[in-house]
Amino acid sequence: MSDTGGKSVWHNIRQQVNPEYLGMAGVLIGLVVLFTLLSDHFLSLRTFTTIANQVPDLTALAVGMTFVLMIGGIDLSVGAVLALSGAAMGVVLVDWGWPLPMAICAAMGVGALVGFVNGAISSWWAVPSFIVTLGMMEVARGAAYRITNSQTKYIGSQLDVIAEPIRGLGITPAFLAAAVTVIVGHLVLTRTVLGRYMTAIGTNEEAVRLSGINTRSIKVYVFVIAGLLSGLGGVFQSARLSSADPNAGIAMELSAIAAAVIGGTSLMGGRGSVISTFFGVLIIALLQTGLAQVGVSEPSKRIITGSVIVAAVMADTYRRRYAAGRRRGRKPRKPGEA
Amino acid sequence: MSDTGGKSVWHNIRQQVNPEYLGMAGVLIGLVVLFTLLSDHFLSLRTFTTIANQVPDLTALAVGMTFVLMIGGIDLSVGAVLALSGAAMGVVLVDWGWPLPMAICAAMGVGALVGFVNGAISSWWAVPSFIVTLGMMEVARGAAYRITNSQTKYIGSQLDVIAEPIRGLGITPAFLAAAVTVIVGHLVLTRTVLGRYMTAIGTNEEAVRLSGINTRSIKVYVFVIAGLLSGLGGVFQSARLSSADPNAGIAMELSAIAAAVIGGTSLMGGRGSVISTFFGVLIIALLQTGLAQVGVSEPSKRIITGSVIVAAVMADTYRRRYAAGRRRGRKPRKPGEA
Amino acid sequence: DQGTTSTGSATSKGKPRIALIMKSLANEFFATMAKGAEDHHAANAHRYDLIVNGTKDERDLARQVSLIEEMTSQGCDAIVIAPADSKALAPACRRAMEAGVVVINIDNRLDAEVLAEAGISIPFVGPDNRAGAKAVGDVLAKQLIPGAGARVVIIEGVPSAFNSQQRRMGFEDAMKQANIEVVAVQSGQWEMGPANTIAAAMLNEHPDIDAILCCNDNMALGAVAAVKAAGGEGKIKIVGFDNIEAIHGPLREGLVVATADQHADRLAVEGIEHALTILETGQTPSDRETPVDIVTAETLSQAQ
Amino acid sequence: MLSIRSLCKSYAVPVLIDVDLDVAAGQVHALVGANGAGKSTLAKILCGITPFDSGQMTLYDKPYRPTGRTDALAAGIDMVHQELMLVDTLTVAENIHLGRIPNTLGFARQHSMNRAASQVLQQIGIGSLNPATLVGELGVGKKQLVAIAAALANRCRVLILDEPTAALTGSETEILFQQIALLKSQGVAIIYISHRMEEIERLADWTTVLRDGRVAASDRAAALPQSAMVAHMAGESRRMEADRPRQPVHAGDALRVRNLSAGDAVSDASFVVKRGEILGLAGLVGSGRTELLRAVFGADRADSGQVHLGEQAPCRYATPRHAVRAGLAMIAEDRKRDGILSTQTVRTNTTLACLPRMATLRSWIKRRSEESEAIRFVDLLHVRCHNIEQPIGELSGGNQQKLLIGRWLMRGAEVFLFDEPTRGIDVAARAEVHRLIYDLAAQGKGVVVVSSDFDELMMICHRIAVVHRGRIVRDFKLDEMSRHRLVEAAVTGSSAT
Ligand SMILES: Nc1ncnc2c1ncn2[C@@H]1O[C@H](COP(=O)(O)OP(=O)(O)OP(=O)(O)O)[C@@H](O)[C@H]1O
Ligand SMILES: Nc1ncnc2c1ncn2[C@@H]1O[C@H](COP(=O)(O)OP(=O)(O)OP(=O)(O)O)[C@@H](O)[C@H]1O
Ligand SMILES: [Mg+2]
Ligand SMILES: [Mg+2]
Repeated sequence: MSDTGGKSVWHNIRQQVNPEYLGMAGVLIGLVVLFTLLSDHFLSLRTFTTIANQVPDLTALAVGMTFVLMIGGIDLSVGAVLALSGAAMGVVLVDWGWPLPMAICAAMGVGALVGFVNGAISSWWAVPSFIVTLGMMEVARGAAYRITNSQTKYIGSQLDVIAEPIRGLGITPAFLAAAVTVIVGHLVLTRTVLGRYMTAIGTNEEAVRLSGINTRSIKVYVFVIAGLLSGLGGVFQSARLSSADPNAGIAMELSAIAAAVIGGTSLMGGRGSVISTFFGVLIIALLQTGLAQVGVSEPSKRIITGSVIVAAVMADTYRRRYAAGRRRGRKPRKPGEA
Repeated sequence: MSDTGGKSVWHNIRQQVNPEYLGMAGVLIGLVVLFTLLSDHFLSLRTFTTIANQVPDLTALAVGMTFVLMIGGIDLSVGAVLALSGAAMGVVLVDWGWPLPMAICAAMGVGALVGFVNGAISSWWAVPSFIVTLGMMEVARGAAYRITNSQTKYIGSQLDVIAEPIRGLGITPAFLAAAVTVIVGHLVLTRTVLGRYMTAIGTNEEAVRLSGINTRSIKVYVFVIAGLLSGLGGVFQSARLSSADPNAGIAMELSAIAAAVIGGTSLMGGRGSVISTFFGVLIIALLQTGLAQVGVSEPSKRIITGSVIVAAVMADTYRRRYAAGRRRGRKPRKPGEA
Repeated sequence: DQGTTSTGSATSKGKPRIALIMKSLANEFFATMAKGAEDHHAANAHRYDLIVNGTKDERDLARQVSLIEEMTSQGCDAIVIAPADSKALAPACRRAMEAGVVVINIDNRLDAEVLAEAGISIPFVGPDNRAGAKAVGDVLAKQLIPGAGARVVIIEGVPSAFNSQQRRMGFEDAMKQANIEVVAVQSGQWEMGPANTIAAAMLNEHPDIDAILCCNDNMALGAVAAVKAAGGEGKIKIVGFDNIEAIHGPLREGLVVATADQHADRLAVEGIEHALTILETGQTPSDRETPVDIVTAETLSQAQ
Repeated sequence: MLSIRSLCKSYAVPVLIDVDLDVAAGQVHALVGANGAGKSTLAKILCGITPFDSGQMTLYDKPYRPTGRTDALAAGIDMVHQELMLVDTLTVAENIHLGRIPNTLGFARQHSMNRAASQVLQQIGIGSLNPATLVGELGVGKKQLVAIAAALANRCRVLILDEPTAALTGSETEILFQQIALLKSQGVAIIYISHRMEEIERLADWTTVLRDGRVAASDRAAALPQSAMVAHMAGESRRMEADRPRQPVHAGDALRVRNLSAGDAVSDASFVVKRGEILGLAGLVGSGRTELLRAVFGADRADSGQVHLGEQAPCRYATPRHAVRAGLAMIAEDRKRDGILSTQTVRTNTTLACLPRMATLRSWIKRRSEESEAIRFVDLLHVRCHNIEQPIGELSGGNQQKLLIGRWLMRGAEVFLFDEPTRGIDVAARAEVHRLIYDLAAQGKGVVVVSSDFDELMMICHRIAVVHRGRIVRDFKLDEMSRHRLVEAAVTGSSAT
């Protein structure tokens, strides 16, 4: 297997480090260089810990979204569910005086429940998940307003254990938890039977069903997981802001989808990676922070963000096609997604 | 063919009137009855003309969306393009002093241009249209802010020819134009070769390509048409507001998608009807107006709207499955949408 | 024409119907406003009927126009509106007035020029956002060492929103007067999360700033979290606007210096009373400016 | 008229190497070869679908180098694809005219299109099919006929038929052959690809055998008898057809199906399979064989009737999962739609049905044991692939089919339902599939085989039941079987002999 020691080590690294990650890391480094040139204060440890502490909520949502996209579904309700579960946590903490761990469970429980409804309707009734979760987005948002009376709830320092940077480290427990979520998500997707079934369902659901696998309940699980993670996102966000805001997470589903797709997850299902999604999250967060730090005007921010997202996906498509071409001497046969 | 005169007439009507429309009309009538019971002031001609005059912009967007969905794509930028083209119209009318017809052309031209970019990137670069148009949504919105300096441009009475109700009729020229759009859209989809190819591309692009058709340019056309119609939507909305608002149409893409899907258009492509989409638009508008007239609280509005959208699609799924079951004794083998 | 007949039929039943049209009820300010109106209605149920509506989104002009049309078409006698835009709503208001509906403008003043162009005048009841923001800015300025090169940043709302522009200008007025430099202005979209991201980035870019001025309290809460995360508690002062419930905690904790109370609940009530006066007496009372009160930790403890 | 010189094409490995081929007008040129020999690739290159690496092609003495499908169509080259390339949501007529729908100012001329379509359908013997039917409502066999009709409707100079009869039964095949004869007489050149040697012997004027991308033999058909073709195809590693195992005599019933009805495709069907018995289901296209198997397996809902598996209580399986749990396995007819996960690896595809068995706590996949199992089956079934990490979509159809059988062998079951298990499979692989079926029978499993090839059924089955309009009309024992009787029962549905 090994010709010379050196070659084999190099080969090993190339084998271990997915070339996909290298591409994404390249984009990240490119952005860092760009912003360093544009702003004197960008390149500092502070900036990176700031970014790290901003991402836990989006990370949780994006991991859940990756799962849902894997099975060929979509979940537009994640942002609203984040708000709803954050609101639920605010209410049980502040108004009912529950202890923190139970409040966290409540938040995640609410998320899981909503996810279950999404999954049940979309898989048992065979209603496209796009539309089920679009409706759920409205319902969850309405419920969030209702339980908070449309008021932001200030929670205060109770949540600091989650969102206060760890001394000497600069990053928060929330970030560590998000990182663990990413790793667990990655292992679930690549190493477990559930993950395999998810990939298979996203590729050809009928074939999986005819292999004697209960595809419907797997789809329900996946939506429940996405809901749970949205709940977790709600916890992270409420902790970061010390408040529960029923308006939280508006349009965040789009960022989560963008993160997953930038990371190479297919919207048609069957292809995706949680680690790559995390890179996508970092790219989006870096862009947001960098542009704010440079002080770009609002219109330009929008134009730049939009263009970078498309450019990143275009680059990824190109890389993929090129890689496929090198491996097989031609472009892949799979018909393109419209 | 006819046993008795009566039976044959009935049979003819059943043949002519698509059962799909009957279902949707049923939902509409149900909503009218409901709101009539809930509000003394609902059932009046005024209410219906009011609703009719509100829908042109959403109708234009939803027709374009139906086209895009037919080919298995999606266009998330329609709301932002509506704002951008409205803004463009405002600028050329107010600042540059162009005459109205030219301003309308400018608005639609801007829409078509954006649509072209969407189509070109998504079909020639094979980037999923979801992500291209997501990026474009940001870019177009940013551009709308930029050209208006983030301020609403008051246009004034110049646009009244479009949005002022016609005397004695109560409905506006804009509504008539929207109705014409629906009819033309329906004919294009069902009667023309382009429409047939759109359906085919949404079902099995590979097969269409193999029969020697340039599927890519058809896809580009479709996005251009959607852009054009978004531009038209921008004209309608600006006319109704007598102003160009760079914040117009936020989240309107979701309403347009919801309208199309309520109308039975498949998100996977290959199945859809412009007329049904128009029914979807009416259902959404009726719901909005009815809830406002009843004076339902804002959170409840959200919850009800979300639930009704999902319920409508569930009912449609059920109807479709039942119809298929009766006709062929079993559900179609095609794998369900996730 | 049709409009007057339907209005006629409504009034013939006795009680006038008043529609309150606001911006987003998702915003606590308007939720409070709605509650004030509903409480007032509960106490005066014999005098009028009330329909409260808002839009889904702060910025949704089209929906507000639709609401005016819908309320007109269902024969309301008066519309009390907090317009989402100072110009674009004028033609719709004119159409409503032509249909015989009494229109009262609250909260955010419709543009005088456009009203003149439309040939109408609409009574206004509401606060002066700019003056209120200036007052808040003045409180802050007193706490910063004057003249010693103090530097501040502003987080504005949605840049196209009239309120946001007024408040930003009020803040800028105050800072200019106190000779304090505004080093950056960015938009937090009225929301907590985005404001938090923006504030964190601004703290990185301008580590030496002394204060953050936010155009609403939600964004102030986002800024508070950013300051905490950056370890700048006590060093960096924050002000907000609106006096929502949630800001009281940080105010008491000294994390926020001041906010402004526009008395949303009273605003709606004043507007409704205005409308009732016109409907009952036929006389148009003059415009009324409602007060803006400054809320600080002291005023809170006094209130208790 | 069409000549090809030293054509080369490679993907990761060379697929076509120095291929020379000459096709004359009015001639049927048969192209044979094992699965993965490169037949379809060659056909696709001729049609401008796949680009080639090097070589020359001339058409009527003019250089021919198609850059796309349109070039080929303009040059008069059309093709019936191996995989069905039809649009389910369009009508039969629209599919037949796809790419050249008659129109006035962009508006389709529905009536003239339907009329023209009717004519072509008549030609290939399905004149009863309404051209306004949606193609999605047809079964595979009918779809295949529609695809052929589409090619016939397009007047061309070279027609490539890539395994057109794989889903057809005897009578439809006859009609197709008549059409081919007609085209020949009109001077059309036909390239005919098939794994059915009898067809080649009947039709071909000239035969070319491909082996591993090279031309192994090319000669007048008369000079290449069946045995010679097979020898050239398989090279040295030729595997012979095994002998069918003995029919079990006293074995118990493995599967009893009683009065099963499902929709209008299956009505009141009953049959029994003994342990160790191979039961064939014969019938015409659209007779409901597929539907019957699907209803037994729970893939479609059965409305009434009972399924008895071994000693288990009679029931109707609500989902395939229930059926699989009970001990049924089904190898579906439409490989692409119901079988493979085309973008996933050979490994994933093979282990799909019994993954929990290779996982710690039924959830954490033991990568090693998964790999070794996959490799074991790839070797066992002689699957040709680079390695087990290759996407299955890149394999030839025959190899895909073997892996799908492997999926169920790995899982194990008491009764195996095979729906067209040898469709599109080369002679050698067919023999292997037969051997696999025999092995199952020898182990005492019940086996049901649906095939459109009556000769194949007569060769491998112990008993053949004939399906007509969703009903089992006759049962032929080993000694009663004859092609003539089978066809008669399938066509007329009469239960008399
Ligand atoms: N898109 C592709 N990518 C990589 N390899 C391919 C691709 N298409 C075909 N191949 C390989 O090329 C070889 C020839 O395939 P081809 O489909 O031409 O075989 P065939 O002779 O038609 O076989 P069959 O009888 O099974 O249809 C096979 O080894 C196959 O794996
Ligand atoms: N997807 C489908 N939707 C509706 N009807 C179908 C579908 N597939 C098959 N049918 C109908 O069911 C009947 C039985 O088809 P089935 O596929 O079982 O036949 P078969 O005997 O297996 O023949 P073949 O597979 O060769 O077409 C036919 O009349 C066919 O038209
Ligand atoms: Mg082939
Ligand atoms: Mg079949």
